[in-house]
Amino acid sequence: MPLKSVIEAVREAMLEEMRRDEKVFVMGEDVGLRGGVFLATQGFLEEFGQARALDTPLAEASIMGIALGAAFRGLRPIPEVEFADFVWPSVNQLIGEAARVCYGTNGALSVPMVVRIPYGGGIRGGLFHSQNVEAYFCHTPGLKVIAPATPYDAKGLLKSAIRDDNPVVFLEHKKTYRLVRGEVPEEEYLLPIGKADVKRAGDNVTVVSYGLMLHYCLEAAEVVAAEGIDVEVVDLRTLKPLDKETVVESVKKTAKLLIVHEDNLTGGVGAEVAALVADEAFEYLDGPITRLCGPDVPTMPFAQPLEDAYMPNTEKVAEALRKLAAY
Amino acid sequence: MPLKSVIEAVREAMLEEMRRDEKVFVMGEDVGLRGGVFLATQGFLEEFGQARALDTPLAEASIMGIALGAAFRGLRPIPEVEFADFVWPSVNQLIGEAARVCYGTNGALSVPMVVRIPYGGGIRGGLFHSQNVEAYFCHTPGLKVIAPATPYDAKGLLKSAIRDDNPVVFLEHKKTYRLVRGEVPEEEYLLPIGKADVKRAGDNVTVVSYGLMLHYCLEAAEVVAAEGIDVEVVDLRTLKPLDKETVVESVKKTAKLLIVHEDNLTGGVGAEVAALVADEAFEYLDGPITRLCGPDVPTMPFAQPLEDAYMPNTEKVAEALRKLAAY
Amino acid sequence: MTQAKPRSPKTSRKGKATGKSTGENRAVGFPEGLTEQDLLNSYRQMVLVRKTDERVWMMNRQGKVPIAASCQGHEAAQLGSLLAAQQDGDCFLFPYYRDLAIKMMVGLSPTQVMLSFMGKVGEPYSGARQFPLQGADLEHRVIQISNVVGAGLTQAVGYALGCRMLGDDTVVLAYLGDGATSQGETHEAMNFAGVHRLPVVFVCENNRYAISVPQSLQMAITDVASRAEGYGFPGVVVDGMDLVQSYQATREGIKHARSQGPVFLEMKVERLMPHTTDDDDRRYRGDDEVEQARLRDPLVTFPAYLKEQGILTDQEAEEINAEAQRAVNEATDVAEAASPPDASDMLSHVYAP
Amino acid sequence: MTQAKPRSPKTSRKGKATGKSTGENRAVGFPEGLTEQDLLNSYRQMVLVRKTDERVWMMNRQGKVPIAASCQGHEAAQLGSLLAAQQDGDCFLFPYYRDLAIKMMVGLSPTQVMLSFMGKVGEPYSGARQFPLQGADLEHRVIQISNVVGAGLTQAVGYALGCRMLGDDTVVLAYLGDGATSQGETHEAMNFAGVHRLPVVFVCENNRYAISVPQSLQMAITDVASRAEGYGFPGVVVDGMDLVQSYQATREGIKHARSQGPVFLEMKVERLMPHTTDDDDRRYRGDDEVEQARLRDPLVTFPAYLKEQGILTDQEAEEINAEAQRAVNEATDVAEAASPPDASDMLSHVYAP
Ligand SMILES: Cc1ncc(C[n+]2csc(CCOP(=O)(O)OP(=O)(O)O)c2C)c(N)n1
Ligand SMILES: Cc1ncc(C[n+]2csc(CCOP(=O)(O)OP(=O)(O)O)c2C)c(N)n1
Ligand SMILES: [Mg+2]
Ligand SMILES: [Mg+2]
Repeated sequence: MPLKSVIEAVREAMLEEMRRDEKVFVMGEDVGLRGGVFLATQGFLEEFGQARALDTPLAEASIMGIALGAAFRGLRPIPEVEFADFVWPSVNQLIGEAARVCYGTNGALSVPMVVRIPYGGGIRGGLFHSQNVEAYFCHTPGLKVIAPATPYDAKGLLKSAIRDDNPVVFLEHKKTYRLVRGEVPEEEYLLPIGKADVKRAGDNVTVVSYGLMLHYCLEAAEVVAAEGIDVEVVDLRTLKPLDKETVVESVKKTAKLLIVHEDNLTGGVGAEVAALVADEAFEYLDGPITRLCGPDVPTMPFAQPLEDAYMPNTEKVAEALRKLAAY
Repeated sequence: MPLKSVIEAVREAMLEEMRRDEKVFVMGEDVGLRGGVFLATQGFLEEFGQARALDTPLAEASIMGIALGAAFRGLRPIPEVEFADFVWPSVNQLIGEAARVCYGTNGALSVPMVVRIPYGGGIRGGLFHSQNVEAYFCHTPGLKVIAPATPYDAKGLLKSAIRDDNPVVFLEHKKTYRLVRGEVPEEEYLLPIGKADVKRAGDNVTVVSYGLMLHYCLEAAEVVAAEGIDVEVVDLRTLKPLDKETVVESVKKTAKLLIVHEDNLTGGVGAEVAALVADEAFEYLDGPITRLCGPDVPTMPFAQPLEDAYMPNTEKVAEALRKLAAY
Repeated sequence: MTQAKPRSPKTSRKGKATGKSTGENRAVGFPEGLTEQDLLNSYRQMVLVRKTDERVWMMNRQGKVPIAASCQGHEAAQLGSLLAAQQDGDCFLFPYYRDLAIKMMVGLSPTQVMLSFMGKVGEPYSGARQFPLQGADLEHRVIQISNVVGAGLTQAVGYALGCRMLGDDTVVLAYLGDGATSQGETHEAMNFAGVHRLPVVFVCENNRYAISVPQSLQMAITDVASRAEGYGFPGVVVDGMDLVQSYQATREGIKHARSQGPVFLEMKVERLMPHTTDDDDRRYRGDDEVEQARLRDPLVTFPAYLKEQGILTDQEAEEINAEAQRAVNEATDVAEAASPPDASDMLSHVYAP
Repeated sequence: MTQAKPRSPKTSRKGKATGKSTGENRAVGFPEGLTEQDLLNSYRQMVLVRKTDERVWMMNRQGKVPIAASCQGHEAAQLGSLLAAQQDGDCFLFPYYRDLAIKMMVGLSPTQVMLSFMGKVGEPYSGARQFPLQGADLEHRVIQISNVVGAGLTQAVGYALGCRMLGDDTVVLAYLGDGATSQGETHEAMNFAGVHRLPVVFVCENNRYAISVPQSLQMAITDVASRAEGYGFPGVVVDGMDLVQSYQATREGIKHARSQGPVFLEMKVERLMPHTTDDDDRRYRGDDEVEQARLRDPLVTFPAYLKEQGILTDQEAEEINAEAQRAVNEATDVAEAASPPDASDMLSHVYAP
């Protein structure tokens, strides 16, 4: 199988779906003439024309609202928010409107839309080019939220998201775009939304993560494996709906749970995972549910040492695993 | 002590602070001529003039951004969002900007602003006049979030919020406005932000709640008391920063925790409370951490039976308490 | 259409208040495409809407309808524009919460409307999950997802974009209030529509109030229609108290939209009632203001005009009234007897399958 | 000011491109309040800014500066408006991310600027938590909380409101790009400023691009200044490649703002570089376009004008260049040797005490 980067996988997924279904189109700032600031839509304007690779004015609320309206007419828009940090002007349409359309019309209308959002830090983006925004959308019934970590997952899940009839927030960690490469089959495949993936099986501790952090968890698992700690690494992949079963199954086996994410600790996705397990696997637990997350500061700062201090990394994860294993 | 309603307490708090400090002013839709759609600012225009009871255009983003800018000049604005459901256009300024000002200027600037937001359901408000929005703000470092349940707490906390130099989201449950009455001292008092309040002491089960639901929890505690279950009711009052100590102390005593809120279950404030306890009071727990919350549907629907089906109530709380006590 | 100059509407504020409609603003002879029958039918609709509106308000006072926004004073603008849209035959509508006349007259029965206000089974927009007549009535080509002011406008523009992509000939009519013009999203919707010359008619029902906030605190200009130029398309001021003028302007607007791109129609209207059943407008405006406005009530001036023109007799007017009253009574009885939705519905349709 | 008619700037796109500045747009004689010394000083600033801008770009290529947005081509507009603000003495500035010339020339040293781009201790805006020169420089009366496009405008308007409430005589200058005009918040900011006649000068640096998106896909009009009318205040088109014209327009704008309320200045400028160091503009515009634009580079035309006017000699120009080069070299050395902030800073200042 050929090795691809995450950004290549993302681009291919859209390309294939746009070729398959002419109702699919991309829209957003710089997606047309420039092919996207991360080149996710490179060549789309040439192949599909202006109408399906639509450069919009600089106005996120309208990007989302117009995508929504087009979806009402039966199209399948893929609006892009250039950076997660700029999603806020659009959330009246996304959280306020899109998420409630199906429920609020008693099922008469639905919103087949995928909102692509490059997010995350570790790239010297400072306070306004690094934000994690997943928790806000995970708290919003009516939305689905996907955050893949690998090219394989990114492609298979993005294709499924495009075919899904609900509004899907598709979060692409910017640092994984070119850094993470992996095998991607030539032949077409889809991956199910809502299914976590056990990326490494193990018996002693379960670590639950997603996105960039998943890779640090895998590395840390290898580090502590050498010390005799056998870690099971669960990649959530879909953050909403959460795959409760896979997480609970794993904890029933290992009895110990570490949750790792880059997003701020308080009220993050990890809180929900912890709450689920503290309810549904309570009797199996043999140690405190531990979270290793971004601290509660407004995103990672610009200067290198400050950014490094914010970010969880392999060593920090390994340390948390050791502590939990020793409990 | 005189009995007052929540809305009277809110109004009095602002009135006193505006008389005390001329930098304090209210702004928002209908706050001037009409005195607010809930009459929270009734008489303010007459007493303080248009400049300090400022009727704004219908544009929430600007309400928040203008408040922020005025705060930069040293004023202490109290912008009102007419209903929580309309906060979304403003969150670019609130979550994106205001919350990051102090951090992003290395402490050079701060934002002494209180955003008043009437929220919550049970008033036949349907999908767009009932929303709970607390979880979004609780996940935002740089903000403080307050959600009082009683007139006494509302007044004391609002006065403290107005004197606080940080952006505070002050959530007023609409159904409590006139329904909940309680004693409010004549003399001035302040209540500390960040301190939960044990509203009822008990030994068998801890229930953590806030806002309207707090009252249902207190009622349910009485119901099950008759059955021999002694419930401790913790009113969070401040949702961010969470008073971890009071919650953990209580659970260490009772060993059982029920969390009740009206907001959607997944990723709600209850998830964070559960996660904290599952980490920090793990060894004391003697039962699964249980959440009784709004289901994951987009807010309570309009028709009475649908709304009732959504809302947690005294009977549902009592049932959950019985189950947990019997564990 | 592009050459249409903004006309300042003659309102009773500006003219002298004689208490008598002179019909001086009205079209002389018959406007393009309109028959006597159309006008009579519009009058019939207007009466039915008014009776419904009044009944709903009354039922709110009885505790049977939780909330309602009255369209009293807006009927001529709404029904005039709807008439144009229906004659066109290929329009799609994005109304707002005050557009009872539109939502009803696209084809709902009085009973459906009453079921909606009371939140009963048979509610046509949302299965009674939402405020009355909010959600979607796809059968009649109407969408209004929410009552968040301004939120429907970018959606309307997106709908028009979708229609163009699929080769439809549809024109989208997007309704908003004067207060809604202040929202950032309104600006973004108009800008996008202008850049892509989309077939959208923006219909602004300017009643000079956003709840209590008067126009002078909402904008620094007299005619918000003048903003359209800044988006590269025409804006027109219309006397929205006049059904014929509202019809004509909308008809021209639809033609323009289809051939050249967006138009903005500013319909100057009067809000004869408080903002909603929850409001008390005596807090912020004098009784005399509303009394003055009532002189221009389309339910007064339109039948007077029809009678002047020899289209309507007193007796016909009586009959129309009685018929409407019967229909509303009947609808009320049926709706009162109907069941509310079953509690188990609460969990369904969060997601499409 | 109100009678100031929008002037269409003569750009080399429209005129014939002779490769030689004739100075035909320039003021004859001396504009109000300007001395030879002012102009010479502005030139000195312009050279220093350009050398800094070039150095920063180079250091990005060396991996020492993570990101930079160049102000090349915008210097005349920025320094002209700053000169007016400084002469007024009571202005407060809300610039945006492309306003290096403004942020530097309010009073920062080249070293402070270099420390900022490299994220070192001594960074003046945010203690190196943010992108370069982003946060607040209160000593010099400058705030720019973020680089979220349009987000500073309502804040600027709110600042002006606050000033009025406290009785200050301050005028606020709020800067934005052409792309920023599409944001809903920009509309809301302008509308509020208009309603309350606040002392705000909106300065739009229109370089006809928002990253890759050309003006024709951003708006359906030629001069975005024309939108100001819809908010009840004047809009003026200015040749932002001409420092003197930019100065004059801003000076008049400040006067108008203080006495009558907001003004919108549209400075037509050229973006001579890619959007940022991360961008590759060959993907969306031809080399010839930029080459043409370079003929109007203020670093070429301004000194030519000064020489024509007998204000600047070749030798002085040499000296100014050499002096700037020295300053930038020195600043670079100091900044490279400086320490980055300590990791423990990461947790501080989330909340005010
Ligand atoms: C975004 C938003 N903010 C506030 C409200 C509360 N609200 C409901 S209607 C209204 C006034 C709307 O005025 P206008 O647009 O002029 O329409 P009208 O009611 O006069 O027809 C307000 C402030 C809302 N529904 N949505
Ligand atoms: C709200 C928001 N959306 C998107 C971006 C990404 N972005 C940064 S600059 C820019 C273009 C801005 O263009 P313009 O306002 O014309 O200013 P210029 O860079 O041309 O000076 C974009 C899209 C952003 N910073 N903020
Ligand atoms: Mg109105
Ligand atoms: Mg630009």
